[in-house]
This record gives sequence, structure tokens and C-alpha cells, in this order.
Amino acid sequence: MPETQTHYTTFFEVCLLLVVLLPLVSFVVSGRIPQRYSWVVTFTAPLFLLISAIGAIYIFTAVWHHQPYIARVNWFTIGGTLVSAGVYLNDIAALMLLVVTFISFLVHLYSTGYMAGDAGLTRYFAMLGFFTFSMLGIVLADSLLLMFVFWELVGFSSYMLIGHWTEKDEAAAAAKKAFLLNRIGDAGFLVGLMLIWAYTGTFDIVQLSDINEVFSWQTAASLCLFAGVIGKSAQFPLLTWLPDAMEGPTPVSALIHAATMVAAGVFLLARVYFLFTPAALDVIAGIGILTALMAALSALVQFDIKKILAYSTISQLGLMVAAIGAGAPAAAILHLFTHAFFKAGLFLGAGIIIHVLHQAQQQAHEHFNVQDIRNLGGLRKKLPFTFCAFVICGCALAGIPFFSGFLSKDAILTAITHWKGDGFSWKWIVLASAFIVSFLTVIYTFRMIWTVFMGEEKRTASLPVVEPPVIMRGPVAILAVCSVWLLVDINPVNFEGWLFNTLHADGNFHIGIISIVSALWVILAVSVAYFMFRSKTIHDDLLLNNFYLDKLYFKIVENPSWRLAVFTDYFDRRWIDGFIHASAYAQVTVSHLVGWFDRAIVDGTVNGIASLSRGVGNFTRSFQGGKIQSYILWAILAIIIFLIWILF
Amino acid sequence: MNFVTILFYFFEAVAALAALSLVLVRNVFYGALILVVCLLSLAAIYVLAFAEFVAVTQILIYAGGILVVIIFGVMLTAKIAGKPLVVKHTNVWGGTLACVALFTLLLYFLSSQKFFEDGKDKMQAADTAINTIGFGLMTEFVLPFEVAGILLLAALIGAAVIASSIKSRNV
Amino acid sequence: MHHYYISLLIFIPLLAAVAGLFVPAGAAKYFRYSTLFVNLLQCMVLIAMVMEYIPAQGMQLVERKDWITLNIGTWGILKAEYFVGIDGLSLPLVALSVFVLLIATISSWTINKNVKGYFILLLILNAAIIGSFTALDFLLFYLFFEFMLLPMFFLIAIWGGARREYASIKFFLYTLLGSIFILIVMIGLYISVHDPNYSGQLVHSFSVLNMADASNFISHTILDPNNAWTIGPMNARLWAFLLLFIGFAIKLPMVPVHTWLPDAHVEAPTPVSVILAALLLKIGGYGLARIAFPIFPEAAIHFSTFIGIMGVISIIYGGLNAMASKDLKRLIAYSSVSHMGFVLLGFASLTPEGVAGSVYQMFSHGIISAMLFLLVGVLYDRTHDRTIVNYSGLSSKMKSYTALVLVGFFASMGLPAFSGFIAEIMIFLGAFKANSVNGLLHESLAIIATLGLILGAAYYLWTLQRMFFGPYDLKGNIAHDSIYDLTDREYLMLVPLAIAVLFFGIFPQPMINIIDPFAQNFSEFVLRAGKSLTLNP
Amino acid sequence: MVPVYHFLWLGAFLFCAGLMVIITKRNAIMVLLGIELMLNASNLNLVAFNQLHPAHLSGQMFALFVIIVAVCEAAVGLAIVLRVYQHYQTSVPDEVTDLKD
Repeated sequence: MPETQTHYTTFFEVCLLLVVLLPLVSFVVSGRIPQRYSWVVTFTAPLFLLISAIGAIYIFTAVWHHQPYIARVNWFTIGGTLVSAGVYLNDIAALMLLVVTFISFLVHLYSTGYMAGDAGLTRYFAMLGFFTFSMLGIVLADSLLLMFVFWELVGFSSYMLIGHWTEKDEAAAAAKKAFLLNRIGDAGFLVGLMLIWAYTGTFDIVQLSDINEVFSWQTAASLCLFAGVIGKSAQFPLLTWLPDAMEGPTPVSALIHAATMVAAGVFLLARVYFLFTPAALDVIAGIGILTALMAALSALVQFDIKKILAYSTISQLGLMVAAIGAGAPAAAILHLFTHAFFKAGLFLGAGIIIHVLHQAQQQAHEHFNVQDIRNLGGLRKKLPFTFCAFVICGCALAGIPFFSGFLSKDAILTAITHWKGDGFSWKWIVLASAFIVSFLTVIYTFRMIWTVFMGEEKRTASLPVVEPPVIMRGPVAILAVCSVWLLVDINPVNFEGWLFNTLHADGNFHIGIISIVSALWVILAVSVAYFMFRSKTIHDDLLLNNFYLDKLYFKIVENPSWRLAVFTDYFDRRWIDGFIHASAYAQVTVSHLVGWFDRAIVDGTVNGIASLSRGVGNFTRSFQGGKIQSYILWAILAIIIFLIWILF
Repeated sequence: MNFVTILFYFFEAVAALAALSLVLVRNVFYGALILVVCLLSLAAIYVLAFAEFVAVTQILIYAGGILVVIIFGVMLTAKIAGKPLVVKHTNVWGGTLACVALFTLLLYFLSSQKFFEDGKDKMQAADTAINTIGFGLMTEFVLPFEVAGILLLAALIGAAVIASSIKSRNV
Repeated sequence: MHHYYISLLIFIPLLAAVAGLFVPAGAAKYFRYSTLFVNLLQCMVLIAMVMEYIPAQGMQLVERKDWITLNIGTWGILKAEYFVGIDGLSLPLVALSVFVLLIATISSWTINKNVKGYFILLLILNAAIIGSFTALDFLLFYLFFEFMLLPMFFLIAIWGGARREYASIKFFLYTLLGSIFILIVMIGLYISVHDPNYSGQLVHSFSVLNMADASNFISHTILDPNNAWTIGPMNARLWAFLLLFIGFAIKLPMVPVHTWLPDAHVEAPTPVSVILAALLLKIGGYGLARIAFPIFPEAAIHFSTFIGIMGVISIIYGGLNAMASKDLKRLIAYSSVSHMGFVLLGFASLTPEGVAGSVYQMFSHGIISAMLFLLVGVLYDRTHDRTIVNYSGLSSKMKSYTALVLVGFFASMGLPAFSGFIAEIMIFLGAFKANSVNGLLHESLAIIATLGLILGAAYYLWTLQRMFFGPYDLKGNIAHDSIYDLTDREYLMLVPLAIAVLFFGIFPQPMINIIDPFAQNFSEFVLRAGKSLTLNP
Repeated sequence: MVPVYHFLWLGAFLFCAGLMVIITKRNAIMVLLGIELMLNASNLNLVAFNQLHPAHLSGQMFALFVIIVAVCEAAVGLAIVLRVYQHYQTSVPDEVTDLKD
């Protein structure tokens, strides 16, 4: 591509390098700083990320609407075939680059307040930096293998950050669960890589996109890649780790488990969309909408504010995946983009609530679970700023018109409407489910905001709650501002703005009627929620426990594999070692037998001969006993024998 | 069966019985006396066999000489031990077996061999037995006789030396 | 041009061992420093050797001297040579040996019991390991192979843990059994192979290179490829391959002949565990690639599915067993079983990817397992307890240690950026591709093997959760004051390993440059030679 | 007259009896007695055979010399017995085992 070479200057490349490597530098610097100077980290890490984010803006402007930037270095050869490590920076990647660095910067900034005084501060910022680096790696990777590398590395940093508070048992368990379930998905991803390697001989995304004909096993390969997405983006059936992952620090939840990492799955789907066959896309749509529905239902009844947000994240991710399945990666990316901002804003807002209540608790020496919304209420008076930000972001999540969420959700609904075709098929169920999900989204968002901020104060009444420092409010404010419709387009009812049109070249995709229906639907949902759920809390164990998926997995996967492990251990000790021991015993027994044979028969014969000769010797010696009379006796006997012998 | 024959059988029986009791007896002193009985009956048999000189010599030397010496020996050893000299037996079964076997063999050969023509197996009295012996000793057998004498002398001196050297050693 | 690099590597430790015999046993310092000096000397020789090495050239730096030439009349001439050389298979392993032995020496600093004997045995072991990795004469290889056994036996039996006698005898018997199988095949090969350089007379050769050429087999001998004998249901060459395979598989170790490994590891002192896991296991894989596969290529093809299945069984079975282990060292020992299963799978695929991956896996597992066993040793030195459930929340007291444990564990579970990942991905790709390229392994094997990755993550993460995370607590009879973070010496041995693991995970190309020509030649040769030989069953 | 066989039978019996004494008695003097008995048994034979040919003297002469030798033997023998008794405090020949192997 000649334009690639001319368009991108050296300055651009240096910038790109800075953007990618500064988080890594942050990781190294934060990791090396001694414990007592840990306050240094709170300056360096956000600074690095700020530079990185500024660089990302420049890169975004340079790449947006231009030819993709491609650069690669040889990484290693596999059996004579070169695997390169490189950058493939197209529009989607540039957008993600921007989102990741920007939100990561905000979260860094926020964390300096949120995590102040934490014992593992350096480790926290190091892993945050490492995560950002790995995430950028996923975004930029030009080959599936390299993407897999960073795919696993974000899993690792997610593990480290979920388990950041190591002394908490739940955190350790949640971290393990997150990594394991991701790993299961990654195994699928790996199989997909094998299939692609075996049938195309390359991992390079550009080269793969140039393959026009369908290669054998392509459906299987794409579904295997999707397995990776299922793990990373918490789709059914591997969705249970994300709610547990809320044990990590809240900024981490905002960055990793809402805005970026979990969205990596959607990004991957969009990036290699050309690989997916129609059959595979149908499966993806089905799984996506199923996940969205399940998570939305579960979100309805959760009490933990972070879990509500986690389920809501899963649900939104399900929608995005369904959009990809419906053949609209642009819609999915648009939703990903808007979702990243408003969900990060919601998480950081929830983080503020948790943080200030914790601090207030410490001052008042009172202890209750500040994340449980049943303990909260009426906080709008004490936390007006947070309330405002929360409501704005919540409106975006609920898809209220004039907020970004409305537009992106509109795009998805439009995509599914287009996709369902004219005749009646199962795809109608998907569309209906999508509408139900958007209805449920409104209800649980309303329930959450209402319970936390409206009504009377409950257990927080006596606490001296104050707004957090500006370093924490700032990021939330920025995110809240980014949750309005202007982010997408000037026109608050048409999602086909600068963003969507770049990603989606067809144009004229928008259906006005969908926007209207969607707006009315949301308003209906708000009114239903206001009248029905304002004061009620629903309690449903099935939904609270997410359809008992965890228990099911414990029964059908974890427990059997544990039993199998115990069995193999037993088999090793009892049968293999048993066999070894038995053969050893047999050998010893045979040895004893042989030994006995040696002693009794062989030695016995020798000894027998010896004792015979000794007997003979003793016998003959007895003639020489110095006993004259014996001599005589024997002489006589000999004579007698001699006589008999001679004379007869 | 005349008187002489009866005597002969009698002394034969006495000698045999004495020999048997010598085998069985355990007291050395008695043994010596039994031997005297045996030797005397042998002397009698010699007489009955017309060997008067041998018989006399038998009585003189054996009964009178050797036996006396033996009895002295018995008394000397018994005196030192300070108790009657009673002996134990050894090799009883082996000895019995050997002797009975030998005796059986001898009897078998004696009975199976014919040493003499029929009728010539009777003893005859020589006319002048003692005379003849006397002449014989001084003529035909003079050298052995003298040698025997010297031997006897040497033996006696030797015996005396052996027996007496004990004291000289002890003193 | 004469090179003596390999001989230097082999004989420097031997000479040092002999010299050490004349030093009084009290001079513990002398033994420690002289062994360290020998290791450093070897490192220098190794660097010179690597500079001299030309990756594309195949077997090189060859030294060849007559060793035994014995005329045995009508039986021909017995000829064994001192024949050593390195290629893309041995160089990584020799480099690994020199590196790991250096680390093991540093780790042996704490040995206080009979220092003289220990270090002399260590030096002998050193020579034997490098000899095994470089020998090209079967007899010489066998000699070094057996030579390793005795020092190892004594190192476990004298400096080991509570059940050391049991473990050392089990180790000894297992490997001896393997050695016997190898010996049988060696004799069969010796009878069947002649040296083509001597046309007039019958010269029996032990050279592995001669054995790998089907034209060097004497007609109608037991292992003649064209007229091999039939023993029972199978061709004698198949039997011979099977025997060699079992012999090396015991060393590898492969399920179900692996049970010596956990016991030997658990009882061995830390440096010996390190050498055992990092180097001795590799002899198994090395022997397969150097001897079993090239000499019996048609058998290798015949049994490839079997080998692949055994590899997959090892991967899964080892992983499951590791999960059930209560002893940390036992867990890592079983993870070794699991990882060495990948080596089998890669070789069985006979694709360049798979073979290169297997060699890379041997190299990388050498570093990673050395690191893991050293880490266990660090903890054991402090508390003399390796029971996993007796620890909890160690991360709060031993921060640097936990960081290195994380590196080790994640490297071992094949996380990208660590060397294990490169190796395993290559093996997976090769094994999966094999069916479509040469029709040897079914794709499902590679797919099932990915379960090993999940299991690896499961047992390591569970261990991390139990031992390092959660509230700080010690059970059993562990004194709280015995817990302290890493010392400088421990850093000195762990950090180079961690750096190596990272380096070879991020920049695999230098190593792959060395391995790849070998892997290509190897897979191409075995496939071509194997398919050209007809297999009369 | 008495048949010569009687002499021979008696001689055989005495010889065997003497032999028996020699073998079984654990006393040197008794052994000497046995020897005397055996010598006498032979004498008896000599005399008996001589008397079958009264003209000859050889048998009787031999008997006489035998008696003489017996005297010597008895004298020296007893001397030895005494000496042994003095030395070993025993007259049991078995207990003098200095010549044992």
C-alpha cells in the first residue's frame, strides 16, 4: 500500500511507540519503586498515561478515515514460516486505542484518590500499566497469534488486579475463577488458531482478510475464536466470572471489567469479522442475545451495586455480540464505544459511593456492607455531584434519548431489525429479546439509581459523608460529559454520525421508525419502573444466583474433575506404584526362593560334600585318635576283612 | 575217655573260662590272678601234651616271674591312686564284633582245613624230651639262646633304668 | 580445523572432580568455589562455542577419535569411537545444562553434609550430562547415560529427605530398567550395522549417524530394514523402536512409567531436583530425537499415533495428578510430567513446527522447572515443610518471593511472554497440522491437549490462592519467624532464570534459528526415510 | 590221646580273648595281661604242633623263646606303665594322647 508509506511520518511512528510503550514504562517504573516512595507512583503513572492518551488522540486523528497503518517486525519462525509481530492500525483499532488510553488515564487519575494509602499501591499501578499495555497490544496486533498473546496477558493482569487485595479470600477465589474461565475460552481460541494455521498457514489479519474463498473448517475455526470471546467478554456459558470479579478495586472494575478488557471480545469479533461464516454468525447472535437476557434478568434482583453494574455489563456485551452476529460490527463497536464511557462513569461513580462511605464508616466506627443497596438511600443530598454524574451515565445505560446509549442501542436494534429479514424466523425472537433487554435495562438502572439516591437515608444517615476530592470527581465528570449524544453525532436521534459512518461504509442504514419505537419503549419502561419498582425490591434466588450456573458448573465440571484428579492420584499410588511394589515384592520373593535354593541346594550340595569329606576325615581321623586300643581294633577289623577277602 | 582225657578237658575248660573271665573282670588285681589260673592250667595242658620243659618254664617264668612283676605293677599304680584299680571298658561292641568275627573265622578255617592225615593227629610222647631239649639248647639253638639271654638282661636293665629314673628325676 | 569445545566442556568438570579427590574433605570452601569456577569456565567455553556455531550447517564442532577397536575374528571388528558433535538439537540442551548447572551450584551453597562428596558427584554428573547431550556414538552415549545414574542415585540417597532410600532405589530401578531396554537395542544395532568407510572388512560401528542410514545395515541381520526378523506379532525393528521408546519414556517420564519422578523429586535436595527436572528429563526427549526416531523412522511413523496419545495422556494425567497433590514439590513434579507430554506430542507430529516446539519445550521447561524447584527449595529451606495447606497468605510476608513464584507459575502454565508459551504453541500448531501435512496424528489429539493448559492454570492458580493469597497464616509446626523474604544468594539464582524465561518468551528467534534447521531436517528425514522403507509386519 | 584240634580251638579262643582284653580294657596293665594271654595262645599252638612230631624241637624251642621275649616285654612294659603313670597320673592308655594328630 503505497499510501501507507507516504501518509505516516516518523513522528507518527514515534508517537505510536510512545503510546504503546509508556504504559509498559509505567509498569516497570511502578514495579521498581520501593515501597516507602510509593507516593511517587501516583504522579508518574497518570503522567505516563496522560502522555499516552494525548499521543493516542494524535494517532487517532492521523489514522481515522485513512488507509490502515501497518508495520511489522519478524518475531519468530514456526517450521520455516515467519510469524511477525506488528501493528495493524485501522479505524476500529485507532478508536479502541483512543478509548483504552483515555479511560485508562482517567482511571489512573481516579485511582490516585481511590487507592491512596493502599499497601500495594506500586503493584496496583504497575499492573494497571501492564494491563493498559496488553490491552493496546490486543488493539494493535496485526496477527491473531500476537493478539492471543496479549489476550492472555490482559487475562493475567486482570487476575492480578482482581486479586489485588490478596488478604481477602474472596478476591483470590474470584481472581482464580476469572483466569480459569478465561483460560477455558482461550483454549478454544487456541484451537481456532490451530485450525487457521493448519488451513491457511498464516495468522496475519491482513493476509487472512485477503483470502476470499471459504477454507475448510472455517465455521469451526471462527466458532473457536468466538470461544475466546465467550471467555473474555463473559458470554454464556462462561459469564459467571465477571460478577465475582467485582471483588477487585472499583477503578479496576471500571477499566477492565466494564470499559476495555471485556470489550476486547467484541473488538476481536469486529476485527476478524470477515472470518465468520453465516452459520457461525447465527450462533454468535444466539449466544449474545441469550447472555444479554440472562444478565439483564439477574441484574434486576442484585443487591450489590457493583454486581448490578457487572450484570449490566454482561448484558450490554451480549447485545454487542448479538449485533456482531446480526452482521453489524459497526453497531457493536459504536455501542462498545459509548458503553465504555458511561459504564466506566457508572463504576467510578459507584466507586465514589463506596469510597466515601468507607471513609465515613472509618470515622464513625460503623460497619455495614456499603455495596449493598439495601443499606443505601437518599444519598442525593450528601453526594449531589455523584448523583448527577450517576444519573447521566445511568440514562446513557438505560438508553434515554439525548444520551449516547440511546443512539448506540438504536444502532444495534436497527441492525437486528435489518438482519431478521422479511419472513418470520427464529431471528424475530432475537429482535424481541433485544427489545426486552433494553426494557429490562431501563428497569434495573432505574431501580439502582432510585434505591441509592432517592428516598430516605437508611444506614448512611448518621455517617459524615462528604464528596471525594476533585481528583476523583474529575474523571467521573469527564465520563458523564462523554455520555451525552454529542459524542456520537450532533443529531440526537440519528446514530449515523462521524463514528458510525466511518466504520460502516454502506450508509443509509438508519431507520427512523426504530428510533421512535425505541424512545417510546424506553419511556414506557421508565414509567413502568417508576410505578412498579420504586419502592419494591424483588427477591428471587434463581436470578440472584444467576440461574445457579456456578452450582451447575461445580456439579458438572469442577467436582468431577476434582474427583478425577483424586482418582488419578489414587491410581498412581494404588495401581502404578502398587504394580511397581508388587513386582518388587515378587522379585524379592523370587530372590528369597533363589536364595533358599542357593543355600539349601547349591550350598547344601557343596556343604554336604564338605561335611561328607569332613565326616570321612573325622572318621579316618578317629583312627588317629591316639587311642592305641582303637588302632588295634581297626587293625583287627582290617585283618578280618582282608582275611575274608583273601580267603573266600 | 580215660582220666588223662578228662584232666585235659578239665584244664582246657579252666583255661577257657579263665580267659573269658579275664575279659569280663574289671579289677586289675583279680585279672592278674585269673591270668595266673589260666597260665597254670595251660602249663597243665603242656604237661598232658608231653612238653614238660615248656610247662615248667611256663610255671617258673610266667606264674613265678611275670605275674609277680605284674602284681607289683598293679600294686604300685593302685597305691598311688589310693583306690582299687577298677578299669572301665571301651570299644566294647567293636571289640566283641572283631573278636567274635576273628574267632569264627579261625574256627571255620580250623574246621575246614585238614592239617593232618587221618590218625596222625594224636600227640606222642617223646622219649627223652628234657634231654633232647637240653642238648638242643646247647648245640643247635645255642646262638638264639645266648641272644635271648642278652636280650633278657638288656630288657631287665632297661626296665630297671626306666622305672628307677623316676626317682632320680624327682629327687 | 580442530575444535575442542565439547571435550573441554566434558573434561573440565571431570578433571576438577579428580583433582578434588586429593583435597582434604574439610576444605568445604574449596569445593564450592572450585565447582563454581568450573561452571563459569564452562559458560565461557559455551559462549565461544555458540559464536563458532553456524545454525544452517547441521552437525558440527565434531570431534572423532578411535576409542575401542577390537578385532573379534569372524565376528568382524568392534569399533567404538569418541565421537561428539552438536547440532540444533544438542546445542540448546548443552547451553541449558551449563546454565542450569551453574545455578544448581549456587543453590548447593547451603549443603553442609559431606561437602566433598557432594561436589565431586555434582562435577561427575555435570560431565555425564554434557557428554550425553553431545555423544554421537551409541556406546559413548550409553556410557554417559549410565554414568549419570550413579551420582544421581547417591545424591538422592545421601542428601535426600526422609524417604530418600525408597525414592532413590525407585529412581534407580526405573531408570535401570530403561537402560536395559536401550542396551538390548544397542546390541541389536551393533550386530546389524557396519561402518561403510571400511569396504574390505566387516567393521561394526556404534555411530548413530551410521545407524540412521538404512544402507549401512548388513543384509539379513536382525534389524536389517529390508529383511528384519519377525519376533512374535511384529517386525524386529518395531520391537527395537518400542524398547528404545520405553527406555527413553521412563526418563522423560511418560505416564504410566512416571511414578519415580514425584518421589525422586520430593526426596531429592533442591539442587538435585533442579538438575533432575531441568536436565535429566531432557535426556529422554533427546534420546528419542537423536536415536530412536532417526534410526527407526518407519517405526516412528508406525507408532506416531501411539506416541501422540501417550503424550496427551501424560499431559492430562500429569495435570490431574498435580491438582490432587498436597505437597508443593510433588505438584511441580507432576506438572513436569504434564509438560514433558508436550515433547512427546511434538515429536510424534513429525512436522517442523512440532519438532522445533518439542526442542524448545525441553529448553524452556528446563529453565522453568529449575526455577520452580528452586522456589520450592527457598520455602523448604526456611520452614522444612512443603505441605500446601499449611501456608496461607504468604504474599504479605514474602513479596519478592511471591513475585518470582508468580513468574514461575505463570511461565509454567504457558502464559505468553514466557518461553513455555512459544514452545507449546509451536507444538500445538505442529500436532494439529500433522494430519493435513503428513497424515500422522489426528487433529483431536492437539485439541484434547489444550485441556492441559486449562488444568495447568487450575492447579497453579489454586496453589496460589491457597498458599499466597488470603489472610496470612501458618499451620503445622512452622515457626512464624522462619518466614523472611529472599536473600541475595537466592536472588542471584532466581533472577537470571526469570530473565531467561522472559527473554526466550519474547525473543524466541535466536533460539529458533538454532533449532529450526534441525527441526526441518529431522522431520523431513524421518518422513522420507520412514516412507521409503517398507514395513513387513 | 587228645586230638590236636582241641589245642588249636583253645589257642584260638585264648587269642581272641586276649585280643578282646587288649581292645576293651582301659588300663595299661590289663592290656599287658591281654598280651600275655595272646602270647600264651600262640605258645599253645607251637607246643601242639611240635608234639605231632616229637623228633623235632623247633616248636618247643620257639615256645621257650616266646616266653623269654614275653618276660622282656612284661618287664619293659611294666616299667613303661609305671613311668607313664608317674608322668600322666593315669594308667589309661587312651588318656595319653600326646601322639594324637
